Amino acid sequence: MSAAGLHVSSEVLPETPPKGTRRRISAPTVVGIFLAAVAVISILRVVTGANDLASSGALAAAIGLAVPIGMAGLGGLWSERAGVVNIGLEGMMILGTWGAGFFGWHWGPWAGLFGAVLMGVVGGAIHALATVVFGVDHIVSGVAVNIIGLGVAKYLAARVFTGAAGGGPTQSPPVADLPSVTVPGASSGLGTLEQKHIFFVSDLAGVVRSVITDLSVVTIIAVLLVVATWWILWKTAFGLRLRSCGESPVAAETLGVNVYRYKFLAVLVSGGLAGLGGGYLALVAANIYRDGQTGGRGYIGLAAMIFGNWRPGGLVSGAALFGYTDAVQLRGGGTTVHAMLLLLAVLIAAVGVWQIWRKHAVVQGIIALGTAAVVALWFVLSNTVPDEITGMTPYVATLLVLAFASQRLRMPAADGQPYRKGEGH
Amino acid sequence: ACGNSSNTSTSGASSSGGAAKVKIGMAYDVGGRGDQSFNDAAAAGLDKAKKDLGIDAKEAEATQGEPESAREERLQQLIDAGYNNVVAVGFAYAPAVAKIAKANPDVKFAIVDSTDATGANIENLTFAEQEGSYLVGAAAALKSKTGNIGFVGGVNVDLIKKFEAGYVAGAKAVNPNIKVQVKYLSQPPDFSGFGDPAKGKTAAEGMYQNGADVVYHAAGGSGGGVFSAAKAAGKLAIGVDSDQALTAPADVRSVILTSMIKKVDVAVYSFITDVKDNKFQSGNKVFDLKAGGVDYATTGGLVNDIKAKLDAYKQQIIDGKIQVPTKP
Amino acid sequence: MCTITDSAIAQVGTGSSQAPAVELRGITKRFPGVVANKDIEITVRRGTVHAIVGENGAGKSTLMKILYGVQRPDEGTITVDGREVHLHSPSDAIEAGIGMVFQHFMLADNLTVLENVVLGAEKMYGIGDKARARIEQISSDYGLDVHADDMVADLGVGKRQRVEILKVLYRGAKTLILDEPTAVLVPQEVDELFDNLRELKSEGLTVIFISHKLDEVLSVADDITVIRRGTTVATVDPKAVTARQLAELMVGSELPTPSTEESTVTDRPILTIRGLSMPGAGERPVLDDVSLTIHAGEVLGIAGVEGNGQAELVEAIMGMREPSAGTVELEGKDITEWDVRQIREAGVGYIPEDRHRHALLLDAPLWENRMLGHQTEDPNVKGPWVDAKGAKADTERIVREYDVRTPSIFVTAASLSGGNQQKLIIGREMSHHPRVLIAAHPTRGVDVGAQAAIWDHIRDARREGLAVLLISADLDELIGLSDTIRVILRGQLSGEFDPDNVTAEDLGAAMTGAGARHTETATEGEPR
Amino acid sequence: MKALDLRKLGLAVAAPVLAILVAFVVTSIVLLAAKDPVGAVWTQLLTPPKPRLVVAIINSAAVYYLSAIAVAVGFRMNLFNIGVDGQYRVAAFAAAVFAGQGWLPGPLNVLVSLVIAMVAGAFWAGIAGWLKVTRGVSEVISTIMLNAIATALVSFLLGKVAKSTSGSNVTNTKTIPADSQLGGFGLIPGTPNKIYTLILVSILIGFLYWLVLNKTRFGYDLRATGRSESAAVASGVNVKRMVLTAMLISGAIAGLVGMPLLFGQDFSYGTTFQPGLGFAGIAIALLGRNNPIGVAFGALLWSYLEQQSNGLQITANVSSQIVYIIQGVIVLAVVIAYEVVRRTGLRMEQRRVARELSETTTAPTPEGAPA
Ligand SMILES: Nc1ncnc2c1ncn2[C@@H]1O[C@H](COP(=O)(O)OP(=O)(O)OP(=O)(O)O)[C@@H](O)[C@H]1O
Ligand SMILES: Nc1ncnc2c1ncn2[C@@H]1O[C@H](COP(=O)(O)OP(=O)(O)OP(=O)(O)O)[C@@H](O)[C@H]1O
Ligand SMILES: [Mg+2]
Ligand SMILES: [Mg+2]
Repeated sequence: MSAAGLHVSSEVLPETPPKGTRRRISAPTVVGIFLAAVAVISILRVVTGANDLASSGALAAAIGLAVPIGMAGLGGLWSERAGVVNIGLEGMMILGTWGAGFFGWHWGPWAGLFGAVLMGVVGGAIHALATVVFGVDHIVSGVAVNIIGLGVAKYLAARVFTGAAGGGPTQSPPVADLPSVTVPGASSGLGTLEQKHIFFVSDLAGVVRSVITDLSVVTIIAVLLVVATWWILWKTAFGLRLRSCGESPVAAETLGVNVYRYKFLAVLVSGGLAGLGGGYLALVAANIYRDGQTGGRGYIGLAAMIFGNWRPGGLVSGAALFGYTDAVQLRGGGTTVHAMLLLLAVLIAAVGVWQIWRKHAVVQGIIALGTAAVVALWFVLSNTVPDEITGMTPYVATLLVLAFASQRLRMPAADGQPYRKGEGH
Repeated sequence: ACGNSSNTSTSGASSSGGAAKVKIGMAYDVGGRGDQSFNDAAAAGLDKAKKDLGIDAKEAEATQGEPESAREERLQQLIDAGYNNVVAVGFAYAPAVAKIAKANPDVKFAIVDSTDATGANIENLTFAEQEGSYLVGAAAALKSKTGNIGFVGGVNVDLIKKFEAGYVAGAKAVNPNIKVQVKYLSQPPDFSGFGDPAKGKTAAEGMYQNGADVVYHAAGGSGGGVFSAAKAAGKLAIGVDSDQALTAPADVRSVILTSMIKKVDVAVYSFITDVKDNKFQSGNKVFDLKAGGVDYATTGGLVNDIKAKLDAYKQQIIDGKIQVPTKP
Repeated sequence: MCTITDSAIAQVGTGSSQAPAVELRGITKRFPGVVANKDIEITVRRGTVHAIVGENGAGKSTLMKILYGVQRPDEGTITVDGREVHLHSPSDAIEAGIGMVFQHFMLADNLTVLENVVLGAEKMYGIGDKARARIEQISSDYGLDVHADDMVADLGVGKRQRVEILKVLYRGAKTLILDEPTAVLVPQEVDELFDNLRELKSEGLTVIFISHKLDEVLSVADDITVIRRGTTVATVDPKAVTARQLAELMVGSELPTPSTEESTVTDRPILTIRGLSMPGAGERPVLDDVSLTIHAGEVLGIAGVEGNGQAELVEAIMGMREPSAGTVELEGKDITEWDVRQIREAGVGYIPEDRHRHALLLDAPLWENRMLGHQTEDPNVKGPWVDAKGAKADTERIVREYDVRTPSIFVTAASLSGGNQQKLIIGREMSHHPRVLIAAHPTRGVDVGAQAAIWDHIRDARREGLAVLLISADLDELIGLSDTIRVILRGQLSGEFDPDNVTAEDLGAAMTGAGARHTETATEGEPR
Repeated sequence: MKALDLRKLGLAVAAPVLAILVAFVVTSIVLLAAKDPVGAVWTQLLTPPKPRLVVAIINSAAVYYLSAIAVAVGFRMNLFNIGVDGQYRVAAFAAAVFAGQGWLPGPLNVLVSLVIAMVAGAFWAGIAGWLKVTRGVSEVISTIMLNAIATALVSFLLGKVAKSTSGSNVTNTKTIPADSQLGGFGLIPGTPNKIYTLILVSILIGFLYWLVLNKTRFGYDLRATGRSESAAVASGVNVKRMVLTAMLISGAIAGLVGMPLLFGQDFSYGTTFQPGLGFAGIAIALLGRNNPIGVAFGALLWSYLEQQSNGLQITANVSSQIVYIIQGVIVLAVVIAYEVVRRTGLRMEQRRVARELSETTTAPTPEGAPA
């Protein structure tokens, strides 16, 4: 087994069109897609009356849930762009939560943030040592980092937090809050507008309001980090070298690039970002470290990154999709998710029609239409979704989007392949 | 019931002296001593017994996702180490207790929260969480101005549903038209809902923004998120297991209307005294309102104005005039 | 970091130093189980094209990698411009003014030409517009016809090679190493490349050039060094030797004379293709109504510039791709809908163009590679079970009969030199007595001796009624081996050429469309 | 040549020994840094386990083994099935519901339930496989998602079918009839505890895994696909079908993971059914390098550490969480050690060849020839 083929299969499968079909999404398109999404949700809200679908609260919660996932994903992006598969994000994130708790408790929340990054970097260093220096399989190392991260955090937590006021073996004492930002006048003004529930306008107001109300500095830092990542990786010589290590390390080597150095650095940054994601969980989403606080978000971050086709913009949309659907199900529970059933039915029906009409795939089309009818029937016959089921919303949504969106995922060509200097020419 | 006063060392080191010392082995559930919640409450009972009765104790805790054999082994090792009275904290221990109790008929067992393990040497310490929850439900309804309250459950298991059932019943008793928003954070066997403050916060925020003005949580460590959400929204929250107005971080204590106290410490303490006084009795011992096993907290004074009404409900339950449901 | 600019290049031309550009003394390099280089002695004069020839596995590539700092010699010294250098990494070599074009191109497919070129040399012109301008300038100066913002994945082989050369020029290298640069090029491209080399030479640059094509070597080189079994056996003057003498130097013994063959073509059609079409990514189809028939005992050669549909034709025949129209018949049976396995079991042998991707499991031992593609046939399996003993024994036989140079059949395929990998593949395919052989570039990268042997194997099988579809960039091979030749251009097949009276130049013209229209250049034949 | 073989043997032994040594040192350093009693910890971990613990270790290893083999099947063709966790839970639930009905007599009930578990596991994994071959969805994402979906779905269905008694606080499916409960083998003297009857399934699966992968055409195709998809396609492997088949097989084996627990211990599926077995399986498969024997050792080591660390709190007053650190470090140390040893071996070989060649320099053409 080697990590190399991890995601390769989907690309090499026959019948996929030849490589070279690249689509660049321009800025106006992004705005267009965004407005269209708001419009769709707005229609859904008006039709179903599930007001929480586009409330600023839901969106703010979505942001809150998306940031840690996004940071983990961004960490994955750095590492995998340099050719190191990072399944260890979860472990690095866990280390980050502990670092935030420990440093934050002793030296305040900003130190906590630093501690989170630092502990994440430690996790990254383990991964880098194993994969880059010793050249072992990336998956093995990542899995080991997950286990070690979990163990170190739990063990150290039990060691240092036990007996501290408000702390215990499984949680740190409380840490003070980090500042957050609200644009005063605009926020309340938009709030009023939002409450009017006017089609589209109120929804847009909700969106805008969610980003100018009580926005944590860490969220702002996270957004800046996404932009900075894009700029560094795609617009600087450093980034070019780093990416070349993920695309073709032997080629980079023959041009004098010290591949080890870039890979090592990338994995360290990766750990730092994942750690920051953990720090967000401990410092912003809560104000303590707790065992198991990450709840698998490192894996979700990895999924968001793959979802986003190893690009910053893509991973942000992956994290946002997940964060939004998770927020909506956590807040509105059955009724809001119930409203989404309608959207699902319409989407599946559209796919069915498209398949029959354009692709002449009658059988698949009929299956899709049938499925749509069942979902629609479910929508009509019930007025809520059982609570046990709502929890799966973000996961189902992610899967559906992946399954329906015609996708051409392409990971960095040498992602996951062990690299040894001077070999493989 | 809290860990802030307990000190770092577990009591193993302090075992010495008197030959007749009662020996207690404690097997905690996942999270263990210091979880600021359920396990800590049990630990408090043990600590009190140590102080008052001079017993000798040994503690061990479960790890997430361990095999059944690990729980059996834990109990057996405590016994092997000479701790011939064993308290198993949490319903997950039921099969293990049933098995090990059979193999060790001379050892006395207590199991918290479960009636599944039975035997001549097993005492079941169970609680009427629904009764305490009924009272805080009533308190929520009495305090709610919007006629809209919330319940955040950590993990969707039967135990937590008891909390929900009592809470809803209590609220409806006060206001039959009250709206109760209910959310569970995770589904078993994913127990992350007991330790994910971010999710607790998101769920509670949603409830407050949807009009709730009091939210009750039975979500262990995720409850911290519920309190933060209450504070941010300027609304109220209700704590669980221990008197959280005393144990929660100082800055959120002011939003805690009351707490549903589940006195695991009392139950554990009573088991230990029974053992010590040779009054051990097998079978189910229900810690309900009547027995003082559950209660609501008054710390902070926010319920002072409705205390009389709550106490009236309490009396009715004790008198059996109100039957609180255990299922939602 | 290399900061040599074109002004530095100019100086070299004028400041005619007496010291040789490169001197290799006593170079020895060992790999597990093999000594790749042993006491190599070479002197390369400045401003010359110096060719290095040798059999497969002779150690040429290894030597060049040592000179480029990719591998460290175990013994020996390297002197550049009279100064002894220690090359620990390619950066050291670049700094010493050495650049290398690897045979397996060192390009990142998913980066643009610009990114590939500036990588590692960002300090020279940055990674932005200045670099772009510089690239376009070099490209037009040397007529390379590459564009900075093209995606490398979209480029054909010839262009990729020119990107590689551009990379080296961009860094202002004074000594260029080209490892088998012509193996993938058609004659016109080879001519262009040689023109480029001469131009470089005239500017004072030194070129070290590896090739198996001895005619080319003789035409372009100023000096020729022959390596045999890891050690230098002679350095000769191209004017004083013939290709045949050179070949014998390489092999160390007399070459078998290629015998002129009687035609063995029968009138029994084996493989018949009718109206095969396949849509492309863009407007133009990659295969456009292709029809052909190959008879028992016939070799049908297909000439064409790479990327004109050869790969798709082969993959359509092999069942790896679905054509949109048309049929493929094997001895009258319609096999268009069959899958790869059925087709192979029906007796279609396959020598793919890209052996690393399609013909080998690089990390698997040779004997497991021997099974690949025939994992349902004797002697590899017995019913559903793998017959390891049979496969191993037969691998030993192939290694013997096809002269695969390997320490054992248990080493991984990756540890064989390219030519030896190819011999193993051919041995494997021929061992199953195919009725049709689809051979894409069967002797690419294979030395003259082995090439002759492979040809003999194909001829022998042909005599027994094998039908061969031969795709090759080596026009001499096509002409020498084929009974019929057809040219593929933009997915369409031309009429038939008779190999007895067609010349390489004629074919070259037809391949680029110049024969018909005289308007287009060779490079425009590359559709991607 | 004899000497060489000895050296080879030495190298083969060197890797695991080195790994365990490294894990030992690293863990000791962590313990020292945290000021925990190092000696007491090792004493606890290295004391030979009591008979009943031996049984627990073997039982737990039998379960882990199935999980690891399920993962390994995927790994052998470069499929990363993170979804074993969800698959075995779906399967255990389905089997428990069926077995609980007791429609069939004793052993037959067990057998049919095993089949149902395999089908359910294969179905759940098949969704990921199907999404991959038809929609190109990375199995890494889909199996992560399907794990979470399985949790919700099983929880929902459990709520529908379970009967719960008040005071129990556990939701379980109907207990399977006594004649379908498997008593186990009393192989270890000195304890009444039994080894799961269904350890036979683990052994059988391990054997089949070895047999099918290494000795059959199908296994060859599967491994070929894992090594080079493009070469496999050209050799006639239908890669899409292979991906789906591998996923189905992996899922079917995953479906068996919960069976020893179901029929040998819990007798029903409920909220306390052991979770997380799939993730342990990933680590163990990697630890055992996807080799059936290696994985068996990995599973034993894993459960040995787990069971032995259980007593740490009682005997050494140290948090048993340290075991995660040990396990993680061992996984890393093993692969690093193998890598280092492999490279050392290569270098030794190289030096040997050089020496042999220099001894025969006078011979005319040893160079370049196979040595
Ligand atoms: N990294 C390596 N590890 C092991 N053996 C190697 C390595 N590189 C080359 N060899 C071996 O060294 C010998 C010389 O190989 P080299 O590639 O230099 O030959 P070559 O002259 O380039 O052959 P060809 O004409 O086939 O390209 C071969 O036997 C090859 O198998
Ligand atoms: N690390 C390695 N381990 C084993 N074999 C290697 C290693 N590195 C290179 N080789 C092999 O040694 C041989 C020499 O490599 P090289 O890239 O020069 O190919 P080549 O001989 O030039 O092949 P071609 O004939 O296609 O040009 C190749 O077969 C290569 O796969
Ligand atoms: Mg070579
Ligand atoms: Mg070569």
